[in-house]
Amino acid sequence: MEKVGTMASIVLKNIDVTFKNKAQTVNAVKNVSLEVEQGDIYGIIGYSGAGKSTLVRVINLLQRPTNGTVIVEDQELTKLKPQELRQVRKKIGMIFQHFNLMKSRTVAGNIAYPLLATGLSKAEINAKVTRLLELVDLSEYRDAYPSQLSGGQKQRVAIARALANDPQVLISDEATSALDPKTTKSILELLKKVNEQLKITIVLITHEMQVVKEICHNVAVMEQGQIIERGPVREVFINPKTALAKDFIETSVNIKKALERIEAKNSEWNSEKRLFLLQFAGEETEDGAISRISKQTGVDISILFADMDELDGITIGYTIIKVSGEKAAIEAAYNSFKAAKIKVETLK
Amino acid sequence: MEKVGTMASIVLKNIDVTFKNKAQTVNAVKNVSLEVEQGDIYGIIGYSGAGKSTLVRVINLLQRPTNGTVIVEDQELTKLKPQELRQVRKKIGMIFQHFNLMKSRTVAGNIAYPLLATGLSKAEINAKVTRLLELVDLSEYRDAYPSQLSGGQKQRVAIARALANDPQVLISDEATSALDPKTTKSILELLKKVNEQLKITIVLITHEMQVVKEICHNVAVMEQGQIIERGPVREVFINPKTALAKDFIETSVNIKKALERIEAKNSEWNSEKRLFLLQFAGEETEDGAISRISKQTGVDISILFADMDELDGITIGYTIIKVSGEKAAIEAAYNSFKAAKIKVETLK
Amino acid sequence: MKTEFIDAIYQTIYMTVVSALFAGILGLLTGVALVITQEGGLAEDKLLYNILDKVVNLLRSVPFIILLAVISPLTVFLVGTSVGTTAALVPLVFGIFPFYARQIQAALLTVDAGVIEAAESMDSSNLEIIFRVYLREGLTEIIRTSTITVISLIGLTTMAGAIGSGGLGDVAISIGYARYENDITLAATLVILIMVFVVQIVGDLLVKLTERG
Amino acid sequence: MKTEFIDAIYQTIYMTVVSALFAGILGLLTGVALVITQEGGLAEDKLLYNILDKVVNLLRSVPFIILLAVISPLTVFLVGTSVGTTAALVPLVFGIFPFYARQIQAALLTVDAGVIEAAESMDSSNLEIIFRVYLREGLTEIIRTSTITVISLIGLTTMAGAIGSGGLGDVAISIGYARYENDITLAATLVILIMVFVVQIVGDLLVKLTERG
Amino acid sequence: NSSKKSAESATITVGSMNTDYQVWKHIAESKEAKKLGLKIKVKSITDGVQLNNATAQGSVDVNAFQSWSYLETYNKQHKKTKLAALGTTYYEPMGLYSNKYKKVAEIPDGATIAIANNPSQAARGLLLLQKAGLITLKKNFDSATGTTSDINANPKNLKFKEIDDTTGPRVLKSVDAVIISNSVAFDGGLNVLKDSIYHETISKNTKDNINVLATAAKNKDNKAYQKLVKLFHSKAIQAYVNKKFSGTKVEVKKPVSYLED
Ligand SMILES: Nc1ncnc2c1ncn2[C@@H]1O[C@H](COP(=O)(O)OP(=O)(O)OP(=O)(O)O)[C@@H](O)[C@H]1O
Ligand SMILES: Nc1ncnc2c1ncn2[C@@H]1O[C@H](COP(=O)(O)OP(=O)(O)OP(=O)(O)O)[C@@H](O)[C@H]1O
Ligand SMILES: [Mg+2]
Ligand SMILES: [Mg+2]
Repeated sequence: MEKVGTMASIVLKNIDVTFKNKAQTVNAVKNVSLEVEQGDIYGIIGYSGAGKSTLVRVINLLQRPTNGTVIVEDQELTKLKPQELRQVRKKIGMIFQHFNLMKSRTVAGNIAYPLLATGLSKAEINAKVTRLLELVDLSEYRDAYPSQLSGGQKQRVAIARALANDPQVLISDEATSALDPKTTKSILELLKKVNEQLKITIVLITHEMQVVKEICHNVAVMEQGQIIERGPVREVFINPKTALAKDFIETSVNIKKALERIEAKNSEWNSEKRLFLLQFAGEETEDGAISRISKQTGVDISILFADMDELDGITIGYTIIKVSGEKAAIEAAYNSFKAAKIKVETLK
Repeated sequence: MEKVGTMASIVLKNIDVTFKNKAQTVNAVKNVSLEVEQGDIYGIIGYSGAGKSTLVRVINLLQRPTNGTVIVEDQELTKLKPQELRQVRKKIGMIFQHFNLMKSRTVAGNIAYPLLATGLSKAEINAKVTRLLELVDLSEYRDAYPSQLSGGQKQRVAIARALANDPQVLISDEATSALDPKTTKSILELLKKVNEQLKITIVLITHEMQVVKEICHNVAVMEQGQIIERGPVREVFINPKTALAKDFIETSVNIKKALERIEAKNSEWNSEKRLFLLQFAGEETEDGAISRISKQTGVDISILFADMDELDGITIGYTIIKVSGEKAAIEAAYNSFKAAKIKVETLK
Repeated sequence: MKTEFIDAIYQTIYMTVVSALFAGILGLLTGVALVITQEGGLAEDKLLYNILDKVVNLLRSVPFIILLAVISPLTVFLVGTSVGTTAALVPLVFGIFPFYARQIQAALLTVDAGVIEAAESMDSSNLEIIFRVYLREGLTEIIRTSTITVISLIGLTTMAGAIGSGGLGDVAISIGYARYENDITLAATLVILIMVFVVQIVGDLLVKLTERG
Repeated sequence: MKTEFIDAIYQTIYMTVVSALFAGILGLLTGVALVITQEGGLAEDKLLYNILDKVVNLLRSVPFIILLAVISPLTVFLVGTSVGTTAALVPLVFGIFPFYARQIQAALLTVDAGVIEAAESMDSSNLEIIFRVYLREGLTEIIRTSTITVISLIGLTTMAGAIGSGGLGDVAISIGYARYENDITLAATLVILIMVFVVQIVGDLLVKLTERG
Repeated sequence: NSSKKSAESATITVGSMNTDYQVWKHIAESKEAKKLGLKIKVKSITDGVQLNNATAQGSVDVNAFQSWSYLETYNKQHKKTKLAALGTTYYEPMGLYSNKYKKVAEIPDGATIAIANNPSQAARGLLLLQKAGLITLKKNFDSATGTTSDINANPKNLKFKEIDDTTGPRVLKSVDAVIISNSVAFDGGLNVLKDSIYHETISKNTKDNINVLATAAKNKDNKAYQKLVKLFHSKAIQAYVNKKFSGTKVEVKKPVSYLED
């Protein structure tokens, strides 16, 4: 057996998952290989039905793959005996898309569940549960039952439960999708914190690009059961290779929408009134390219749409600007943007 | 009985909802009054557990209020007999937070369900289901069962089902929260379309400000069972009155985060290097205020963060800029922004 | 002996099938009524619920042999005689349907409340909800439960020998058991066993066919 | 007569409680084993499942009166005699536990698969999942089902008179019914009815107490 | 050959149980029945109360299973729907059996004796025990409905266990002695004359235990039904009964009036 480098926390090799029904055969995951390094936060994005949930369920073997090898923390799960498998699973926390809370246990009882088998004393479990409840801001719901909770509250319980056992790997299947922005933010910060402080490896499915931007280091894009693109978040954002990744990024910043609107409103474009799409990806923005170029070339620049943010230390973003001035000045401005390493595209 | 104006599609008056348990009493909704006009798209936002789901469930009396009056399409539901209530419910479509699909029916069967009681022929039902399936992009899953669907696919089925009966009022409880951006977009467009073309009144719970911005005309902000702020989306966005609304907007555009980052990186601020927060709300942005003022006053402007978009016909947004130049020039720039009706705040 | 045995098989099948049919209808009706009239049910009705609940318990309290006697005027009224295979149908139905009603009640209570709610929001009438949601969504459970009930019913037919029902149970008891003809007991029990297995297998198969996760 | 009647009440309670206890344990074990060894279960085991499934069906196939006879060597071995109230316990346990096992099986199958999966992902051993998830999450259903079973068991005790079990059923049948003393039949049936109601009320109460939506 | 006759005489439904059912099954198919032009259908009904009810109500025409005393008990409780005896059939002695002891005298102090849980069998059993010298009964002991509470003296402190009388042979190993009626004992492979440690003899005292054919009171004079009595006592049938039951069913051919005094 090939020895796996110690850096990789999760290694999936040539994973296939096939669901067989009476009539139909669904290839939910097709020949996917994936390595997630220790301490990484790995995002998985893709449209609904792409196979994301199925893929991550393979990591702790909740879904046995039809084919392929699963190695977590240097142990080949697919070869372990049940007893051993449980030892490894202890290291993997999972937050389910549908919460999967136990309706017969209170919030505290649900969070305490994974601790029951650890040999901790009642008082210790209690203390830990109290801490976790504070963490997810549900202290006052300690004794409520799941049926009495709102959707977001349920999901927070699920998150606390997944963290209870101090996992080394945390798998999160759309853990924040039912949460309001504040809670989302606090949960993401929480995930970031456990990742940084405890070096927990996190695999995270999401459909919110904001989440990917905010906490992931690497990202994989899935389509029809396959990973069609992967890499550091910054690279994928700056230089998406597949149409799907582009689409995701574009929809996440709403450029298309803005474009349609702008085009609908401003109909007369000519050589002295142009529409540019600027794409920033680097230190250039800091230099105030727009104001500098406007001053240098004398053109007037209106910002019609802007979405700029920092990603992994580098500011990236899109801006749609209306540039008015003499034809030559506009051309000069175009070239100046280019020279400043800003991708510029003449839309009109 | 007080006669209700024909313009209001939904009128809730002094609604209270109290859940009584053995030990606890939860006031999930407290004295809420709400009017939603015919053809409106009304957003409801608020943190998890605020009472949003409970409130909208009152609209079709799935949740009988402890106190208060519910009037939908000019009929006081709280006074109707079951038979009459059903007639009104026919006009109200509902998309549930937890889908609530029937596991014993196929996708097509679930969507056809509300049509079974309408007297349509099999062929007509079939045709309608086919159209709805196309609408939510699930044609190939026609004969699948809910257990074979991914989370997002389930939600799309729920949406199609809610639309099947050509409702006059559509209630959507986080209908897009489990969806990827593309599907979210297409669903929102769909909602917008049915709203515009069929004049369907829509009440929509969401925690994504993006959704509110994109399709709502009015928005209500809930906290601890009460509506603490309400009004046209633009007004609430431009001029949030409550801390919660501000918080929502800020978290939605990520200013706080950007600020922290910027402050962490650029430490030396002085009279010749200032940090401004610009808040646009109006036609001003179109005039290219940044480039114009930069040219006029000679300052260099770097855009460190920008989030600008159109809302209900008016461009609004936040921009954080670094302004460098002579002290006087910076002061001039500050005043120019003010003169251009841009809210400007010196951060550093 | 051989034709008697074959007759007995036929009688057991006849009693099981016919009384299952009637008890099935009665039990379904009662079980559904219990679910929808209970507190928080679709058509909450304390009085009706209490009456049904008590009647079901009452019928379940009467020892079968006494039920046979108590019910015999009704049996005569319905089938014209108080003894024989057909006469056994009446006490069998009354002996098993209350049990089935409870089972149906338990089965329907497993249907997701959210789905019932969704149906309510889609302006379904109570009748529609019963047929299109409760009975359909609960189908797998109903089948499981019906399997248990039919097997119990087969057991019950073996006790109707007291009124001359005939059937395998009667053969096993009044010939095999009473005369110590172990072969006959064994043979009759075996045939009952086969019937039980067939019911179980068919039940399991239907469960598999209708189960949707 | 009065003390006999009180004895009979005591005997019925004794038979019901003791055999419920043993049948409860056996039935729970068997029901749980059926669920976890079935296809896709926690500890899938085709062979064991098939054996259990068949044994349960076998025991359910044997008419009770024959079970009384067939099992009597075991009864003698276990309690030293094949007649009397205590001797009735053995056939009662074997008469009811297979039924209870099926009920438990059905009850546990209503536990959400997602929750089982969550427990698996939290490194719970099968034993932990059985006790902390299946039996706990299924508790409400188990109680509902146990209520049905105990009531069936009370019914079954009325049939153990054949081996001198005593108890209310025996009084109702061998004194009230056979000697045409209708008052006694009525009184005995009434007491049985009260017992059934008590069981049902306690069951319903426990269901309410444990139900969590 | 007899088809012409059977057109006028309808089928007679005879309800019976245990060994009597076997006997009547045989009778129904016998040449003798055909000769008499009787078409008989035999039904096995294993519960005496039900069988009598069904007879009174008309679902069964004639029944053959009970003793005179059993019939009397029934009639006492059912004044409106009385049954009448058509005639006597046979007498079979009840016996006391034991696996452990060979003689009545051996039965020890505190022994457990199983008796039937139905009234006429129980009373009959107690009378047998009295006769065997094991107990004494109250003066006014009712030979049809007497119970253990009517025991006057029980010098050996015997304990009684009431069981379904058909389980008698099965509980032999569990108790010290069992009183078993003959048809049950016979089915269980026991010959009362040889295997019992004590048994009844025919006398005036036991005439209550003579078996009868019974029908609803209003059919008492039905000619066809009365033919059944004659049929039962025909030579061929008696030969069959004697052979089949090893002489344990002793023919009793008396008028009904013999029972009634
Ligand atoms: N148990 C199953 N049986 C059959 N098909 C299944 C099953 N589970 C999932 N699928 C199918 O596998 C595909 C992938 O499903 P999966 O749940 O992994 O999607 P996903 O990427 O998580 O989507 P979402 O974002 O909507 O949650 C889907 O087409 C789905 O229909
Ligand atoms: N059946 C119930 N019994 C008791 N309390 C309940 C019940 N349903 C809801 N609640 C409580 O009422 C409050 C409002 O719940 P609701 O579901 O309306 O919140 P929400 O605003 O929709 O939250 P989310 O965004 O998380 O879905 C919560 O505090 C919740 O705990
Ligand atoms: Mg998923
Ligand atoms: Mg909600």
